[in-house]
Amino acid sequence: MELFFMTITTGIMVGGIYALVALGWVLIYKCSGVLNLAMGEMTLIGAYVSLSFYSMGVPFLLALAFSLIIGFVLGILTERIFLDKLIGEPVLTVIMVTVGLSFFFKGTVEFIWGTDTRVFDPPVFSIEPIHVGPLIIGQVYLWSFIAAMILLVVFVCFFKYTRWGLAMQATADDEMAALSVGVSARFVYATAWAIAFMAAGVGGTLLGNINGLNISVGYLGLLVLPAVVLGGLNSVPGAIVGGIIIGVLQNLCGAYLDRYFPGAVKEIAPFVFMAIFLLFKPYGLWGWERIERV
Amino acid sequence: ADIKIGALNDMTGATSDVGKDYALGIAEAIHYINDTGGINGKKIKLYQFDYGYRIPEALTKYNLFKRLKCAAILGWGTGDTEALAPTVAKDKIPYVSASYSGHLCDPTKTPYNLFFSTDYSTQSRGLITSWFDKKWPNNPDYGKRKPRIAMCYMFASPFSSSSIKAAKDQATILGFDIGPDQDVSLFAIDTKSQILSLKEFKPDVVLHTNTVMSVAATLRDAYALGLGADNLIKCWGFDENLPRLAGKAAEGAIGCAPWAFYGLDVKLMDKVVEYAKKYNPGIPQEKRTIHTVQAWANALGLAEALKRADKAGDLSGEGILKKGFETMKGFEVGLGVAPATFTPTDHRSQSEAKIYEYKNGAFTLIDAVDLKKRWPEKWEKEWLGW
Amino acid sequence: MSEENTILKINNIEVKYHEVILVVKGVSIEVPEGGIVALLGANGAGKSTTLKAISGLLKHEDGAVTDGSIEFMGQRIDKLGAEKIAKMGIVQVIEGRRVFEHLTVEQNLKVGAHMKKHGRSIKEGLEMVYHYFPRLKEKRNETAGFISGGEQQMTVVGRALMTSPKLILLDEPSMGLAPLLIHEIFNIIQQLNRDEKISILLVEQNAKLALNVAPHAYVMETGRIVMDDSAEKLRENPDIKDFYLGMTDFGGRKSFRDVKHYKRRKRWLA
Amino acid sequence: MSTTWLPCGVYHETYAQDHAWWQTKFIRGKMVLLAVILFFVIPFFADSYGLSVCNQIGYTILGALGVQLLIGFCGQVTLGHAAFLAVGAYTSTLLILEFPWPAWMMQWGLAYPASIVIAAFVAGIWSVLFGLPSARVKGFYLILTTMAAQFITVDFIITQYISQIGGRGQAFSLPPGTIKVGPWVIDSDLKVYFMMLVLVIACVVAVVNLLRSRAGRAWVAIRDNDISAEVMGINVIKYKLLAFFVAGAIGGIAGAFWISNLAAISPEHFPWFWSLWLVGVILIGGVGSVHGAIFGSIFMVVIMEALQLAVMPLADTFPKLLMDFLFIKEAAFGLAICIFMIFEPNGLAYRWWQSKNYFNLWPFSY
Amino acid sequence: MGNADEIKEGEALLELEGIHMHFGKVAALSGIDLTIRKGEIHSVIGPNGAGKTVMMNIISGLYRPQKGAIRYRGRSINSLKPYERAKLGMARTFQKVEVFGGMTVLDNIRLGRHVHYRSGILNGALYLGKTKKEEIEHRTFIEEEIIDLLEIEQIRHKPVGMLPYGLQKRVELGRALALEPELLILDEPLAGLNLEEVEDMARFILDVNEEKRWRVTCLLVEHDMGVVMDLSNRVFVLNFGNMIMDGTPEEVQNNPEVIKAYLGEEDLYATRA
Ligand SMILES: Nc1ncnc2c1ncn2[C@@H]1O[C@H](COP(=O)(O)OP(=O)(O)OP(=O)(O)O)[C@@H](O)[C@H]1O
Ligand SMILES: Nc1ncnc2c1ncn2[C@@H]1O[C@H](COP(=O)(O)OP(=O)(O)OP(=O)(O)O)[C@@H](O)[C@H]1O
Ligand SMILES: CC(C)C[C@H](N)C(=O)O
Ligand SMILES: [Mg+2]
Ligand SMILES: [Mg+2]
Repeated sequence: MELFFMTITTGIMVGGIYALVALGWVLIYKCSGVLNLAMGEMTLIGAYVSLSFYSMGVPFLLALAFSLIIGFVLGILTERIFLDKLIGEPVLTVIMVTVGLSFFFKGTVEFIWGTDTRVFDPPVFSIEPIHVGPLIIGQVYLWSFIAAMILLVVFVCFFKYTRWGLAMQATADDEMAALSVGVSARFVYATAWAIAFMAAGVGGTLLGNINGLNISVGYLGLLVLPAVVLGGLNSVPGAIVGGIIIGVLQNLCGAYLDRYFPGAVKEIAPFVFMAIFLLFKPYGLWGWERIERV
Repeated sequence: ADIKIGALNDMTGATSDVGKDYALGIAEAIHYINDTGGINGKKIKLYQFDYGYRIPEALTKYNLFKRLKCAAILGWGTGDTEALAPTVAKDKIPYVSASYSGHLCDPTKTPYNLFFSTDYSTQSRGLITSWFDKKWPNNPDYGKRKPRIAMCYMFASPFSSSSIKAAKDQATILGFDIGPDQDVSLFAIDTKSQILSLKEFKPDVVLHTNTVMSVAATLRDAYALGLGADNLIKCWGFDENLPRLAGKAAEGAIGCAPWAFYGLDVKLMDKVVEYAKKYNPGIPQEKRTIHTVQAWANALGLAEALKRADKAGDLSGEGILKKGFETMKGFEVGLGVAPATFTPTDHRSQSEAKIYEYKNGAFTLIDAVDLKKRWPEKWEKEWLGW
Repeated sequence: MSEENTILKINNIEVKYHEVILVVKGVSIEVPEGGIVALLGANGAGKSTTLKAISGLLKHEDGAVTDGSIEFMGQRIDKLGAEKIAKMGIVQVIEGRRVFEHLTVEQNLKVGAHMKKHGRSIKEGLEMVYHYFPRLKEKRNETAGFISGGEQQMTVVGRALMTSPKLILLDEPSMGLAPLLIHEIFNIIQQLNRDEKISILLVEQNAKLALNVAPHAYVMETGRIVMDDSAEKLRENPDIKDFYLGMTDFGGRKSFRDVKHYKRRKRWLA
Repeated sequence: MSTTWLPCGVYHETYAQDHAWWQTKFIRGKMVLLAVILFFVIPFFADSYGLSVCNQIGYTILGALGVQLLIGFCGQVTLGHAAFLAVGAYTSTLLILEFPWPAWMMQWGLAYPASIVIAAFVAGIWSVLFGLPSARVKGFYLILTTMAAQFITVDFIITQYISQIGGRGQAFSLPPGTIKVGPWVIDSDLKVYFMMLVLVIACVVAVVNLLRSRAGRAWVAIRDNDISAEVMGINVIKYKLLAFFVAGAIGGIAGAFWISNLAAISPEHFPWFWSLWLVGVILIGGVGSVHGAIFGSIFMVVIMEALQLAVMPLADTFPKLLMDFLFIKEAAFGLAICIFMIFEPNGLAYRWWQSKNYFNLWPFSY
Repeated sequence: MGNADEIKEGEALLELEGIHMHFGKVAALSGIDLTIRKGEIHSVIGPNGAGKTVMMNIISGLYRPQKGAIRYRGRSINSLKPYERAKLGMARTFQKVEVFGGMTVLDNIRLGRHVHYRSGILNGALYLGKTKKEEIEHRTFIEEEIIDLLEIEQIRHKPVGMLPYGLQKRVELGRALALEPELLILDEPLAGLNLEEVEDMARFILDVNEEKRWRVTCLLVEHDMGVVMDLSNRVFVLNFGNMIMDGTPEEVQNNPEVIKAYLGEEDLYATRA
């Protein structure tokens, strides 16, 4: 029983981080219909940036702020340099560019920071766990979860209460028509990428705090796919719920299925689960249905 | 004419945490050999590649070595070494690998695979035996019940799983309860769920056969979640970096190291340090580890074999094997490596497992288990080749 | 038309798609400030292409203006990006009912008002559109992708109005509308032109109505302007009569059942 | 961009002519020339390295064909094609290593060819299995189910279970001499090369034929507009699954072929990255054209090898440096893809189509 | 096509009975009865959003009505999938052109004949004997019957996506005809065409309806009154889900309700010349 509750809580906490990254991912999809396969590497960059600052002795929150700023800048740059030229090109092409980007980022990260695991030392959050009744929660998890939630709220508000929210959806639906009424697709994309970069960065940093940081943190970028699909590719709340569910699911599988199917169940479970889930809800929980009207 | 040697190393892959240092060691050792007269005057030309611990890459690089007509190869991973073993045997290219897998010690199966170290299986047997002798008796439950052991390794990795069968065999011989295996990836940085499910078994001791990175992660989580078992660690998980990565959690860890730790006062270590400083001044000394020493051991061993073969005037692969390695009887590499003996029927160069414990900031030799002495007939008949 | 009061000036532009397919070959059109100009022509003549060239949407289909120039209020725009051109006050109603399928009708209209900053004018805009198209008011909360073809057509025109433009490029506004509504639309066009002082470049297949609202019209054939005259003159032109107005030589209308099997297809030499 | 216009002044009298393989003498000439180069020039002038690169290309083409079929012609986005290559490869390997073939088949060297056929079939079925969701799941959501195919097949079933067949999760060794086709033992790049040629040509021809017959049209129709396709009497689900089968089968052939070139086969030969790579190949080559798959393969492989060679000279210099160069290489490759996509967003085949039309319509291009 | 139970001129070919269709709270159709007789041109008119297209979609099987029966040649087809209905000989065009943009005109039309092709996948891969013969047969048919009729020889090999709207409509018609349908459903085939093309289209529709060779029954949705009144044998007027009337063109023209709801006071033909 203890195992069960611990797994659930851990799941929710980690899920919070997934949710954050998933959100960034969804924004890009929402406005440009592009699957961003570079998300994982974006996470890495953000994480390493804040780690470097931190190990220079910058206080953690400040380091985090730095990585946010740099994420923002990189986001804009990426969009301006690579994706801007591709407005109006086939979506698959753009996706391929994100693949290219992922190699580019990965190579760069490895070049600058190498491949071995780095840890935030001295640890930002004390390694001593908090005891809540029967549960043992690592402080890292708790704080990560809280941080993730705060940022989620901020981002969501931005899109609820500015006219760009609507503009984004319009662009996603029919870029040409959107252009024709003066919606600046470029601006929309730029913001989306900037925010995605920032979200990814924070997500990476938090994850890095939990267990040290190396290239495999980039796996997060893959993991958000099931999360966003679960919620529906273009649904912001979907991303959040999806992220948390995947977090829990993953930990449950790790704890219970591992003994029956030895091996990397934990890694693939989300995908299997999603593949099945889609059969029942082909557009996730709240995704846009394709309009089949003639 | 130079003697060409290919080296396959992992500086970027799953095992780069230990691989980088080993790679540096190889390069430095070859420099040393060339500086000290090479192979009876012939210089060694080293082709060193990184293959990211990926078997496909290893295969392509192997083909490249063949095209370059390399006399011998200094390999790395178990996965690729074992995958290549049959091909190597066909091509008759001596393959001295950093994979100390017990599966590479049976000349009838893998005649051209050799290494200068205690093999993984022997290491694991040694570790378990030593813990059983030294630690178990101090346990309050001693005599009341059977000791409980569990093993953490990456199922899918031939390296990690290499010695598991042997380890379990040893545990049964000594009468352990064996718990559920836990799959811990070589990349693992989060092993909570594995530890949590281990907690239900309450092991007295856990055997880790991964590399230092994931071992460290496991120890950390075990500590954080209060698993409270002793830790036994195979050579590649037990080095100077372990304390750095695992912090408090590394205290009391027991591991097997067939060589002297970096910088200790043993034969040739001064050279190791000298060449490290000379060729890689950029890398601070405290970052250098036992893996450099391992590299030297293999390189020097190969060099010796080449010398002997060359004397015998036969530098063909077969020559290097028969007239080189298999003429070694109790050959002293130095570097704290036990004397190496290769016979046409047995490529286990040594039978002794040196057991260290990490206690308040230092690695101390606590035991040396010689399995050949202890279980002579099992050693001869049963334990060869797995 | 004299210089100062022309709002849009196209001097013989040339448009290529995919850098190989030349579809507009030296077209020149002028739209007077506050005027309505009709652009007639058979299918594939290049009308829509011309409009896209003006609004800058051409790039979006891998097309490009390879020669000539387009001036809007004395400023060259053929190199500008679509959204810049839109900001300058040109809005195109793209043919083929390009609504934002997943948004509701009202959201569609709101996107039209994207360039407006403050909420008041948005409200007014909505009022105006709903006043012109009451049917849309009923459907305001339906998903635009699911409403009927005609309703989508209204939405698109409405969305264009929301941008309160200086010049509207209308590509076949009457397409797929019921007779009643067609009259509606054309009245609206005239009103807009009269009340809101919006200049209009109108591409329309329904030549009769087009010539009723537009004092001046161009006729386009396979990428070239082949005629350019005042509505009255054109109405009298026998070719126009035959091919665009469908009059028999005795002015009456002929039944579609009597259309000859073999149809002589007249083409202007141009 | 499916068609090209005939050169000015060339017309066809009969429909048969219009359906013929090579429509003008010129094209026939080109084809013959190509054949000569492929079968005589390359084999006898390329060294074993050159040949191995060609084989790499051939393998990539076979893999990419299936992806092209699914994405380019049937509009079913897949990010898990490597799974089917893996199924093919492992089926064939296991059949060769474990299956008790009748002596005469071994003797006549029929075991491997037979295993290829079986591999194709198995892979096809496996692919259909993961194609089933496409009945309900559309667009990018399908990506997830195909990714599931990848992870379930390679990272789970093969890595965790199939690989255990040897006792531990390890690779299957295929030392030279294991694989025999008829009288020839496939142990040199040259032999592999010829086998590659045969298979690639066979598959390409088959795909091209399919595309200009009933099934192919149905696929493209589904890609362009599945609703009207159904209204025009196409059983959409059936044809989607058919596409998955054919794609999977070709993938299986690719995998089964590739083992002839490998000393050992491991799950690492079929990572998710490879699925991505294949998609990259068709995008760079051009979506929706068989040419695309071929151009793309050549381009990608050559680029990669070029970068390899760039690193080679540094091999014997400092490892640290060498290591960094690997990263630079990776980054450079990524950058290359981006830049290519930006300047050639519709792929090489599109450029090809464009220039071809330009010359065909010339001098009256417009 | 299962023309086993051949039916004669003027007999009911398609019958709708009490069709109810609503989406959420939007009632698109509420209790529609319609009978189409073989050989007729039967038009459906009504204001925008009346439910015409929905009706067509129900007939071709894209929507499943909540209530009501659909009978084709007296046999209920409620449960048939769209592609099965196509096999029975129903073809249609769409309000927004729904062509296969990436395929050539020829392939679009070939695809229309999909149900007539026989050769399987293996044959296809080899492209020998059977397939080859078949392809050429059908090609001949297409060239001589359809491309000729529609006068689209010169664009045969062009990708449809690049054709102007009007030609796309024409190709769509060709695709539908290629199926050699017994019932042809046309949803606004004239929208967006100029007079010249409207005349052509009208001509084609008449041809396929009258010529012995075709004898296609047509169900026509159109806003162009001129054409509707000239071509139709019967006109069905729909007003937001309810039938106003179903009668001859003359009756319809003089029905005040229709005029109020749809035509407007002005002269009928005002919309076209
Ligand atoms: N994206 C494109 N790529 C290639 N050719 C195109 C493209 N769009 C249009 N064309 C070609 O340009 C020519 C003119 O097209 P356009 O749509 O401008 O004609 P139009 O006058 O608008 O006809 P319609 O009245 O049907 O709208 C056509 O012959 C068409 O083949
Ligand atoms: N798939 C759908 N989901 C929701 N509502 C729908 C759907 N299809 C049609 N409707 C509703 O049914 C009504 C009738 O639509 P329909 O397209 O049949 O009108 P129509 O008679 O074709 O009009 P038009 O002449 O403009 O095409 C529309 O108001 C629309 O809101
Ligand atoms: C895992 C690494 C330390 C390489 C190791 N030599 C092996 O056997 O694979
Ligand atoms: Mg147009
Ligand atoms: Mg309609």
